[in-house]
Amino acid sequence: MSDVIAILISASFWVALVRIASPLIFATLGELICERAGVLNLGIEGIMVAGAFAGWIAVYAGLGLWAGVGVALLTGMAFGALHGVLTVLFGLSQHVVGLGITLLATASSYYTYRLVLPNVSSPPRITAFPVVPIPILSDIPLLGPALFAQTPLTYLAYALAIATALILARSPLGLAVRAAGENPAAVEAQGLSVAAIRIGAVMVGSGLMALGGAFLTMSAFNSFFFEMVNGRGWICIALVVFGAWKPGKAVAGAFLFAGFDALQIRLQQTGLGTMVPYQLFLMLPYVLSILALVVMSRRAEVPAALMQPYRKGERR
Amino acid sequence: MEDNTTPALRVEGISKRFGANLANDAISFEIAQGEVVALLGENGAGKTTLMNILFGHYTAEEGRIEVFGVPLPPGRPAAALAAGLGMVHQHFTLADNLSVLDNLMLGTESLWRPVSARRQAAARLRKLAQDFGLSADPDAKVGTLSVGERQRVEILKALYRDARILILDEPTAVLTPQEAEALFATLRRAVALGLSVIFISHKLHEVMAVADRVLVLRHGRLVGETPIAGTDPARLAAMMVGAEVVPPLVAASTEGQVLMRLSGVATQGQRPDLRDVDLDLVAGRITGIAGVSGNGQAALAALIGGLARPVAGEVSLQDQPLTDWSPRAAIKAGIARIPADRHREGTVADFSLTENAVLELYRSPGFSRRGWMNWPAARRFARQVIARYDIRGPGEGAAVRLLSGGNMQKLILGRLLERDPCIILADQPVRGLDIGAVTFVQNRLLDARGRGAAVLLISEDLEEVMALSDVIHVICDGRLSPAFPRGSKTVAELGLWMAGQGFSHAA
Amino acid sequence: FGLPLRAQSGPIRVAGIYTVPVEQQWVSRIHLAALAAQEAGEIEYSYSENVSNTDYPRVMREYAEGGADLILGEIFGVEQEAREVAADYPDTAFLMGSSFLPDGSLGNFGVFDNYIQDASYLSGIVAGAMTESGNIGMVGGFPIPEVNRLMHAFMAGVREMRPDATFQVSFIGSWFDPPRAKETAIAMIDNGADILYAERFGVSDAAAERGILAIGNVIDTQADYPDTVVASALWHFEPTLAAAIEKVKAGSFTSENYGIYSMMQYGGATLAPFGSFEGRIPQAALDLIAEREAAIRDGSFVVEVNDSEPTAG
Amino acid sequence: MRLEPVANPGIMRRILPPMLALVATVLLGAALARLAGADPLAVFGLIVKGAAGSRFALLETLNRATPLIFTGLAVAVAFRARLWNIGAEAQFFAGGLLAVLIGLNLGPLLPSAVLWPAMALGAMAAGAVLLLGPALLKLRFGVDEVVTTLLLNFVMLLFVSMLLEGPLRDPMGMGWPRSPALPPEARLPRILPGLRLHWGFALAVAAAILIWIIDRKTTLGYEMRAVGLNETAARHAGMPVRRVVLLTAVLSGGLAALGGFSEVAGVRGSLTLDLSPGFGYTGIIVAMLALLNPLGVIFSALFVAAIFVGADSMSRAAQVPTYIADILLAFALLAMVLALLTTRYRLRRA
Ligand SMILES: Nc1ncnc2c1ncn2[C@@H]1O[C@H](COP(=O)(O)OP(=O)(O)OP(=O)(O)O)[C@@H](O)[C@H]1O
Ligand SMILES: Nc1ncnc2c1ncn2[C@@H]1O[C@H](COP(=O)(O)OP(=O)(O)OP(=O)(O)O)[C@@H](O)[C@H]1O
Ligand SMILES: [Mg+2]
Ligand SMILES: [Mg+2]
Repeated sequence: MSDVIAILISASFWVALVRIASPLIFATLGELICERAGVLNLGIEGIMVAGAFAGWIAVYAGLGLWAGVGVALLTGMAFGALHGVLTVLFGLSQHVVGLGITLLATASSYYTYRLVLPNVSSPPRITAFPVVPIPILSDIPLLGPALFAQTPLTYLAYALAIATALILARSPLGLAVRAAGENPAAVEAQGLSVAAIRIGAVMVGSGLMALGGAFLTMSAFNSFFFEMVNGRGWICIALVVFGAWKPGKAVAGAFLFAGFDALQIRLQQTGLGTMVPYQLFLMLPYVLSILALVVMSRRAEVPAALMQPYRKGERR
Repeated sequence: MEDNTTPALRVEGISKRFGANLANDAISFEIAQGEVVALLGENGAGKTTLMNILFGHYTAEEGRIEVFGVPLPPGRPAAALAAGLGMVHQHFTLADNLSVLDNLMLGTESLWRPVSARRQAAARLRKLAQDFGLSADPDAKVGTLSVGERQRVEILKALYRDARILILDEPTAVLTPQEAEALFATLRRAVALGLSVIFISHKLHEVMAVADRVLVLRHGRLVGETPIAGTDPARLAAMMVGAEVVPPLVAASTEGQVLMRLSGVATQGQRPDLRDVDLDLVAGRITGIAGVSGNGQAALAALIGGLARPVAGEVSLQDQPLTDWSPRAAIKAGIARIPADRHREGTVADFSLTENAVLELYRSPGFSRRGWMNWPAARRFARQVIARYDIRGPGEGAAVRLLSGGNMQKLILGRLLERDPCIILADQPVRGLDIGAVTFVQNRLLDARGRGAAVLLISEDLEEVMALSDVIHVICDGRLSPAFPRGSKTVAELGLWMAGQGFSHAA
Repeated sequence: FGLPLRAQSGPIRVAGIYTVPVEQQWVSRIHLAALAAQEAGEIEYSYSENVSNTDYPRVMREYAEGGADLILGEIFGVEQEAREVAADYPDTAFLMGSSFLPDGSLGNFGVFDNYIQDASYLSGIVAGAMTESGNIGMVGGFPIPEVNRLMHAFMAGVREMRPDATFQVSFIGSWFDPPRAKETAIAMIDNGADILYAERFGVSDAAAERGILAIGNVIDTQADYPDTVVASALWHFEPTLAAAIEKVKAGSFTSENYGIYSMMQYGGATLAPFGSFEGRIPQAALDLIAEREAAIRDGSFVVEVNDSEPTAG
Repeated sequence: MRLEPVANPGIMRRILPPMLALVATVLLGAALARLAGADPLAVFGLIVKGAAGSRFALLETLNRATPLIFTGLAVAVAFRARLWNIGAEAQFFAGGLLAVLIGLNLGPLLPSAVLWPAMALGAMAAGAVLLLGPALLKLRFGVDEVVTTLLLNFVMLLFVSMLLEGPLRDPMGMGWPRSPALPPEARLPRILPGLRLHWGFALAVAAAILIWIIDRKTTLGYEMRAVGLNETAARHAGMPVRRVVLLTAVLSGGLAALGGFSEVAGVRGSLTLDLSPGFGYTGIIVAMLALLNPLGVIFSALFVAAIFVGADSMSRAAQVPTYIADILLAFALLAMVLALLTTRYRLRRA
């Protein structure tokens, strides 16, 4: 127990927490936007891989870091467009299309990698985003360095989280997205195009997922490895539910999850860590997520039209 | 460019095909400004389809539409809204989890505005509410509203967008008479302000009350048109159906034993719950339950259908006290239901007619044995129901979602009557049905009574209850009035009971 | 007994089947050796990477059917099935990374493993000499024998210089999650480690970022981290491959354990040159390394092989 | 634009779109091969040859389809009842685990005729339990099963990993995280000696037929579909909704787990962490491709296996990076679901 407390009061734990949470925030927001519009995007895992690869290879090829971020965003949006056209316009199963896109995005990233770099023994490295402490704010004890001594992409994640929350709650666009996820017929009856809103949401959401991937190769690390996304996308799907489809809660969930992760990494070094199999630590975040779902499930409001295709002109 | 002689709406040669089904066949008509036109037709005649074309949900294969003299681009609800069309859909197009104001504002502002102007919108809503006598709490979630309140929100949606032509597709199907009356008052105000109204309803007395002119559709074609002055419900019914419609004739019947008895029953979980309810269901008798919707009808139906159990009091079936009570047990006991919501509770839309026909019967010996379905028997049964109940549709193998509401109701009726139930629970049995179908359903209920079944008729339509019932109870806030034999109370007297007067210890 | 494989001249056809991408440290040593042999005109080389163990036997068969003379790979997850395949293709030589010993009845099936614990031990001596806190962090993928034995040898080397050294050990449950490996390494640094054993990609990055030192494993990454990676225990697959090629060409490929070619005596393992750290390593350590290396080469010193999962302490 | 159902699709409409999907897949394969500097014209032949060009290739395709039939059935059964089971991967592992535990402990004691059923039933029980959890949480607390089943995949994998590095580790396995090998009597024999195809394939086909019969001919199948399509109506009609959902979970989890049993006892012979290269997830695709039809699952599993095996083999023959196989598989799947849609719908103005 004292081990846990010692970890919790160490500044480095909190810094790690925010660092681990950052890619999750991007991708969770992305998934949340898709689901609020009524589309479950199981392409998330693959789109993160594609974003991680595209951003990194662009920088490796000579573009600037921010241009690389742009490339990742566009790559994600392209896969989002494919997902949107298939699931929204044609109303195909969101499960199949999502998993298919995960496979497609992952495999085509790997394939391109191999074509571009046929004979390397370790992937080339780029100069990743450096840590840029924000003056004054980063001097706040404990939380300062954690929140404000990070790379610019983490700050971008904060900004996007706030923007997403505000747009969804306050703007006409956010209302349209929410309504598309609640009752597409209502959207159409008010003269808006359900297809345009849903496809747009899936594209933007997928773009954010790709940024989550790009964070891994351009901020958390500096090169691209196969399988480096390592299930983070699936976690984000759980985080959206955990956050009851609310951006604020979902981001809080990302921090919580990252907190468990940062904690378990450190617990492995403690007396507890030598007695308990390391797999139990790795399980911790997943099991706690399930428990959290049980505790809060009753209040969660699922978008009513989630996973329901809407085809214009079809009898309902 | 527009003056008072330009028709508000001109429809020319609209045709629409669904597969082989010609839903609209070269329909042409005009509507003047400030005019209320009623659109009549049997279930499946093509009324909703036509309105959906007007509003841009569907695109017609042929024909053109002009609004105030300006051609309306097809297939774009946004264009229809901009041209001044407002539509109250047959199935509400509201997002339950959003607030009233959100539903209203959706799509009314540029999507690229950073922040919605909610304050102005709320003010505008208040003003509209005043002008048209429609009150609505802007912050209430639509899902928490009653059906009548939702209806108001739908109308407010159209008015909020400055609709000049209001399309109302069966707005009263789910309203209580009081709510319907309030709606008509609103419509009159709207017309006084110069709006035109297209009004679809199967209730001919309503049509007589609000419309200036009537258009009649049959099998997708416009078959008649008449000013309201100089016509009457019987003539309208004949125009719709193409033949004289004879209202149900209530013959005398012989009553038998008490089949089900509720004494001092209370329930828990529904709102409002039943309180201290005494009720006898007697063989050969139609027992009517009159009352404003939301006064415990749902709890009563759930109790009798086996979905709820009494928490106090006693229920007995043929003098045997109830022990184990569930939908299964109710079905076994010979109770058959016409549920209030046929789409949600009565049928499985994606199942075939065959599969729906045996939905409640599949466990009975004829249709399955030791867990094995007897599909040939089920198919035979479905064909028999289709033939006997005149269910028009693509056949027993087709999905039920393709049926019109009336035909769906006939299927439900057929499947329950064919098993010769001893008790029939008919919850809003004619909701949304055309006059022909209404007569058909009511006649079948009377037949069942004649054969010795006990019928419990729950309806918000007082006229219907009074016409069919041998005894009437009024339900109010979960309590049941004493039984009033046929003819013993006037409409006005029952109305007082419905408002809560007369109950012994009123809360 | 060896099956009578046909002797042949000219380049032989070699196929590599790897369950991970060829960037993975371990596999990259095989892959690079094969590429070099191809460059030298000794073999014609093709390969499949990222082959799941479900598909592994099928791919083996495909290459065998396609006429490969020698098939290289790693069968840690499919020992039994791989042997069954080999039995079906007696004219093809199989040389597979395996923890098991060769099966005498399968004359065309040899095994190897990266027995580089000698070099790991020597790299441990360097680490023991360079650490100030005596606190050393080790980040591994999974606690498999190939990883465990090198960690133990490394720890033994460290203790030669610092008997009081403590070790932090973590397994991240993945071969490919550099961000996670890096995160774990950072946690160890925060916990007092001043030198890291970089079993996974990502660890050296943490060390570089925090300005501490790292010891490499299997591959030499000093060029990428000139101020970080002090020493590395290198694995060289070339001697193993050369022996196999020669035997295939001579028609004398037999069921034997090629693992020995990974040992220091055969040039299969070396301590990487100190490079940028030349001259910064204490003489005492250099002396001990020289002494022990000589002893290892002449067989008078044997580094203990311990395949059990290392624990912190 | 809108999609209008086609009442009676003609033979051309049924056959042409899937053919076009395949052609598009091959064209993409050719283009990608070209990018890698290989001969694009050879691609088609090489894929066909790799998937079905020899007895060996054909059997490998069947072999790879076997676990997919199980997981595909598991998903089809669950999805039919609108139980969104994304956890077939975990159930597959649970099945493999139980099969190995039973096979190892009872193997020396029992004859195969008793041992196999014991292993299969044990596996099914484990898979069932694993899905019963999420199903109960859904019924009791309304917890979204997409998420719980998804998360359980990770938990299960870590749990298996823990066992394989702990109590279940093979003492003869040189420390590798692998269970001891099953005794020979616990192994499913090959259908024909010398070939990799084992009786698990026959079991899979039998399971598909059985599920089809349950679905079409029994009251349970009827109830499962009714609950899936309209739970409220099913409840009103007196169907035991709770029991149906739980039975669906048992059936679905059991089927996925049976796949784990088949793979362990028929192919691998022991339990490892890499027992499945994502069979559980691919099962979802297989099931949807079959439009959730149990018999269709057999064919869609074969299709998925053939595309993968064929494209994978092509990548070697044409010297193209291996990853092309997954690209072509993913593309073929998306193209095929779209093609299947156009066999039933035509595009018209709204
Ligand atoms: N989207 C659609 N696809 C296929 N057929 C349709 C569609 N919409 C309506 N139909 C068919 O067109 C016909 C007309 O239906 P419509 O809904 O317009 O009838 P209605 O007159 O509104 O009936 P009701 O009084 O029951 O509301 C019916 O046969 C119906 O089944
Ligand atoms: N043996 C049977 N007898 C009668 N109806 C059946 C039988 N089996 C299935 N049905 C139902 O009858 C309809 C037509 O059956 P058909 O075999 O064409 O179904 P399908 O369209 O292939 O099924 P699905 O859409 O479930 O894959 C379907 O709604 C089916 O569920
Ligand atoms: Mg209608
Ligand atoms: Mg079908």
